[in-house]
Amino acid sequence: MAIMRYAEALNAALREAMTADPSVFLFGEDVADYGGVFKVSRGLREAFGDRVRDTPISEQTLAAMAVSASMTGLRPVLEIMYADFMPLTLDALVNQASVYGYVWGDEITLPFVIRTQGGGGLGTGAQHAKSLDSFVAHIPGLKVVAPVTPADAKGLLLAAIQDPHPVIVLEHKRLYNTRAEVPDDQGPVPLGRARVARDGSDVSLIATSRMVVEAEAAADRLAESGISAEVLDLRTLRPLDVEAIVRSVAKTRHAVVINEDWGFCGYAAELSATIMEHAFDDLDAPVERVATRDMPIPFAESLETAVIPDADVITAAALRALA
Amino acid sequence: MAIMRYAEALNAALREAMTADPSVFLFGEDVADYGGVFKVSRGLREAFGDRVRDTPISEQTLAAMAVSASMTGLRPVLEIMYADFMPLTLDALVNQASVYGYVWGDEITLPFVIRTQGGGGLGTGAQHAKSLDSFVAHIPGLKVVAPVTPADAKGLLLAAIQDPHPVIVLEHKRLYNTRAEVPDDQGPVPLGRARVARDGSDVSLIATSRMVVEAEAAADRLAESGISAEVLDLRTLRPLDVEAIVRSVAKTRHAVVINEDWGFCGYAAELSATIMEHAFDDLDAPVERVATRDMPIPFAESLETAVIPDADVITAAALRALA
Amino acid sequence: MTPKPALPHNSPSIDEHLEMHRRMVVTRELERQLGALHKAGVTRGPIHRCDGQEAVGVGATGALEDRDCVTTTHRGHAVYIGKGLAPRRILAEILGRETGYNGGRAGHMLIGSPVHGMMGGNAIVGASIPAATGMALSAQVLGEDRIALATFGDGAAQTGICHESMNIAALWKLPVVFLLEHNEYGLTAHASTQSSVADLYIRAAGHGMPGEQIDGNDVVAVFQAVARAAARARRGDGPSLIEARTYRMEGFSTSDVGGYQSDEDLARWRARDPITLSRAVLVEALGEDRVMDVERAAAETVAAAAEAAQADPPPHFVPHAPSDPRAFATEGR
Amino acid sequence: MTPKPALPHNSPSIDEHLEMHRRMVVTRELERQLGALHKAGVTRGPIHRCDGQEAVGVGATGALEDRDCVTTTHRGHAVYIGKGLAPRRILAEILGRETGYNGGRAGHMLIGSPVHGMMGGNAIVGASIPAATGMALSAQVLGEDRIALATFGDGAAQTGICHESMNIAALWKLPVVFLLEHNEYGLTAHASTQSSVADLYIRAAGHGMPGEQIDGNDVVAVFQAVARAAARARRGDGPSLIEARTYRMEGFSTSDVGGYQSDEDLARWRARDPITLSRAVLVEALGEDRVMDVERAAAETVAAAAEAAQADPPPHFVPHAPSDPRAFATEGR
Ligand SMILES: Cc1ncc(C[n+]2csc(CCOP(=O)(O)OP(=O)(O)O)c2C)c(N)n1
Ligand SMILES: Cc1ncc(C[n+]2csc(CCOP(=O)(O)OP(=O)(O)O)c2C)c(N)n1
Ligand SMILES: [Mg+2]
Ligand SMILES: [Mg+2]
Repeated sequence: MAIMRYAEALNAALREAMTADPSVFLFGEDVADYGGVFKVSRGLREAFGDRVRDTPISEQTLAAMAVSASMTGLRPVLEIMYADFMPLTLDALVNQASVYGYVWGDEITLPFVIRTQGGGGLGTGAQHAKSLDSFVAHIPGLKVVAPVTPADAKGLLLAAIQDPHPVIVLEHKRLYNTRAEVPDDQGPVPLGRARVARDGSDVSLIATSRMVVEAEAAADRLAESGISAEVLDLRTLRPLDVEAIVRSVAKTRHAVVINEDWGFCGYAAELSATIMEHAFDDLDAPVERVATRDMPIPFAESLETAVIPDADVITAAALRALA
Repeated sequence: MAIMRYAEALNAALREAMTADPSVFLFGEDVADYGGVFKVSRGLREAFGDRVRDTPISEQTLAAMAVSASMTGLRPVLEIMYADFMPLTLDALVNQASVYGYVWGDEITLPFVIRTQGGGGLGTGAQHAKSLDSFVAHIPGLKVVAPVTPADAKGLLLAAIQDPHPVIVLEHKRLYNTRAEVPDDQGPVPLGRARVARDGSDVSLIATSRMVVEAEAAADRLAESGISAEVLDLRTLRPLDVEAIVRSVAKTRHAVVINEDWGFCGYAAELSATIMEHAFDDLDAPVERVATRDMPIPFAESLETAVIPDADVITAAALRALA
Repeated sequence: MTPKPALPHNSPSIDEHLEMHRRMVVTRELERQLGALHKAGVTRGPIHRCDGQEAVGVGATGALEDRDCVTTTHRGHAVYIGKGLAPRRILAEILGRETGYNGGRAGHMLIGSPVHGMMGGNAIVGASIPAATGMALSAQVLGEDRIALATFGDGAAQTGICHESMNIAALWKLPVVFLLEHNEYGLTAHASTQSSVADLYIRAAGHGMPGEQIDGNDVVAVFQAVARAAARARRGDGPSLIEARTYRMEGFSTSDVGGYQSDEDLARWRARDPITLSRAVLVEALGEDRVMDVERAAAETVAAAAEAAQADPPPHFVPHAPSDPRAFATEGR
Repeated sequence: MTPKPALPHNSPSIDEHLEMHRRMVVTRELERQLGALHKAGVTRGPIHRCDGQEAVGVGATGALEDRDCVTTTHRGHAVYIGKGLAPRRILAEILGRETGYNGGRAGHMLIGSPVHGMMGGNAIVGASIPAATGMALSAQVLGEDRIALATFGDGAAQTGICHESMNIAALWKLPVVFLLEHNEYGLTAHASTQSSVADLYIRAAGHGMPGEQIDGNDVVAVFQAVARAAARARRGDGPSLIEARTYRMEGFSTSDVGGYQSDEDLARWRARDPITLSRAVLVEALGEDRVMDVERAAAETVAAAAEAAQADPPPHFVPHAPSDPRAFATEGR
């Protein structure tokens, strides 16, 4: 058992996957010689040579190439530097990968991975701080994961690379330097299974990505008021572990859903609708939705903190749900 | 009062707007000499010359140009031939229009319109039949409308062109040839106001775009079983007329939300979440969500009809809600 | 097609030419059948014909190996036939039958048959270009001796992904051939309203790759140019751009009401019909009977295929498990 | 800047040169202040310096009229200063203060001041290119006598939108100037790993527009080239591509750990520092005292601006009404 940074755990997954399977290929802007702007691919160019490549700034084409290369034997892992640039990949995802995975479904597989990172809080401005989760979670045929712990970062990325279908890995810029234990033999974490980050009985805080960290902080605060909050880390955004959600809500009868993308038509809306459909009778109060304010993310700290949700906002939502 | 086709009503709006305001500029693929593949811009090249232009196939740049031209005095109306190509415009919308509308908000306006059309049912295949409503409805600073009647087609497009903010107009390929009365003096229809397409008291069928037509057919069927269904045509997807929804649900206590985009993380999810938040106590049963099956749209008729919702599916959902 | 000699050859043998001729006729007949079926109201959705352009798709695929991958556009019939797909299953797919190459899921514009290296028609203009580029990347990284060929139109040449793909392919010396099928129109708009330059092959220089313009109505010329470019790609010397000049004789699609193509242009190009040009050479070499027999057999094959395909059953709907957004339904516990 | 003579002039007067020199010094000083503030831990997010590249943004904007629109990148300080923005309000924006050009909403990469025709930094690589193209379209359609200029990097030149924009601009003869600031790097990757060709101006030929390569460290050369291209655009003759060769002396941004730029390259380019080059010419013409006075005053202005900006208050949060997705909240009844 080693203590690892989240970025190191991702690096370990890439290294293991590339060692085990010569068809795994890594590409993206600055991923090779520099090792990635978040250092996730550090050392891989040295270890795997031309299987790790720096690319021109051509996200649209790179994504389309990942799709087609994956249909012809390669297992491409493409890094899109910021989730804000994911719109440039959407044609490749919604009009290519999704479509071919269905129309030729039995004759091909599409084992490619796109890794990207989103999230605000570091003053990177409106074009480098978004979490555009719902754009990808909306697309048939894709899987979408968002690891929070270093162990899951390693395990979900390993599983993503092994999966025969496209997987989008949503990392978070504020998690790369977090540290925690990663079992030495950490293998793939099954896609589609949520993780109970904390047991509780009064309210379910159902969260994704770094919002799990904020939800845990909120649970601490709620505990001070004698409220027992369960924190569910969804880990996989698509396919969604509906059972885990229903199990938790059936127990607590109150839910707060939390996602760092915008709320309107966002991933948090899906969570609320899912609970509506699968656990309506279990609810004692309407589900509270917590998300980034529906507006661009401002630069200045005093503005950005007012826009991106945190433990305070989650705590308040939980108290409303329980009121 | 004249009977007009939906496409003619749109044409009338464009003609009026271009006559009234010399800064209105129309561009897109095949919109000029040919008058648009759906004939919406027929005759406008002849009437307005170089203010109507055919373009190269460069959706990404055209959308970005619409954004920036609108900040410097033009009122561009861009036609994107199929909603399936809207992913190519998303960088311009989510990273440009949305952002500049906020960071420079007081110093500029962004009076551009993107018209596109979505929807299935005509055997156009997986890359030409989607309704990617949620991609645009998710973006702060945009407005999104989806007219169903010819009168609203004219009125909403007029309002869209006059609006100082970006407006996305979602038309439907199966509506262009529908006919109905359009008042001679049909002016702009205010954005953000739903329309009660049919009064009812037992269940609210809350729908968008051509799904309103299917909902009305479902209401007919339900009426045969003595069930009074209210049909709400949202008309504007963003900003959403929450009041109209709440008013209807408070009356009927049962709701079906219907949208032709995919369900998961789609616009219908937002509607369900909105009802959760604003009318939970009014509900006697969980909101039923009706949407296109979460999979690519197949070509063959026997497959496509199994994927896109119709009056049967809506009727069944209403009966489930009332069960 | 007869097996290729071990060394790349740059001109088709006379047998190869005859086979390409047959494929052009099959394509033409297949589209005639589709035209008639459309008129009879038994097709669904738009259909894009390549009448008058058959030499491009057929000549190009004729110069490839079976294992090579090809991507094409919404107007891909010649490429489907050139890659060896069966008319019966193409027609069945276009008619939405269970027996179609993709069980009626794909329809006219998305036909793919990975076993044939036919990696898809594509109804997103330009998308065939990065698609082939990615397939070339996979061949390069995996060290496999296969190349990829993208066919795309003069309209598609204006898309950003065309430029991005060429840059990446040239930078990495990917084994890909860019075959630009210039038929003077993108939908109903003439190339002069879409492209800032009349000759598109010159853009190759901006990516440091060879570019040439050829007669796209001469199936042998197309074969030769693609064979050269393919050999270059196979040698590891990287991509090439070939601009094949041709002309679209039919409207854009079955939905096109036409009227914007000049009679003079149509007459001029009709005189240069690729099948007529090819026939003249073959008749000279092999005699009229041999050529006519091949043409007749081709037409009969297609007519039979059309009849059979129409009798085929429509597909039954099956949900697509990998698209299911909810885990419990797809994965179980 | 002194008002321009009625006819476009292709060389700066000595006063104009001195003013451009001053602006280069202001830019350099502003970035030195930012560097120091970053070290002191009082900045937020990444900051991209244009040390050694000041001549490009300053020379280009020097050749424009006030009403002309300019778009730039994440590395736009020279352009902000060149377009006449005040250092105090630039610094305040970068420090996230209420008094910044955009009230702290924009930050370092998105500063815009429409009244100055400064239509934004842009942190999406390549986005400045269609942005300027669209502004040129609006000038053309509205019949307004203004042009637009896009500055963008060698990395941005590889994006599809660069190609699409050039095609459209050339096709429609839009009044736009494409100024490619080639500093040899895109982030940490050398141009040779990103571009299939070493000289990017040659791509202009693929769009039938003039392209030229110039010394981007010579502020007068930049002024002259942009003045020519601007005059052409204003005449209605369409766009031009100018590739200004320069070199990035600092790392990619404040987050860059460096180490990939060679000492020889750095030394070679340091010897060609644009301020040093410009100073030599001016000292020759105007005498050392005059030039030094201007430089000293520039440094003092910036130092005072930095101090003032730091004392400015942070902004108060106000929700953005037009973004509200719910009608009743924004529109009322
Ligand atoms: C991205 C995209 N934009 C627009 C269209 C609509 N469209 C279909 S074909 C076509 C013209 C294509 O022209 P070209 O590439 O020359 O091919 P051709 O039809 O001449 O074979 C257009 C605009 C599309 N399918 N995809
Ligand atoms: C679409 C997009 N992709 C990637 C990035 C990340 N990124 C920021 S700057 C940069 C390099 C840009 O290089 P260049 O255009 O040469 O500009 P320079 O930094 O040299 O001024 C990259 C890749 C981005 N901001 N936008
Ligand atoms: Mg064409
Ligand atoms: Mg650069």
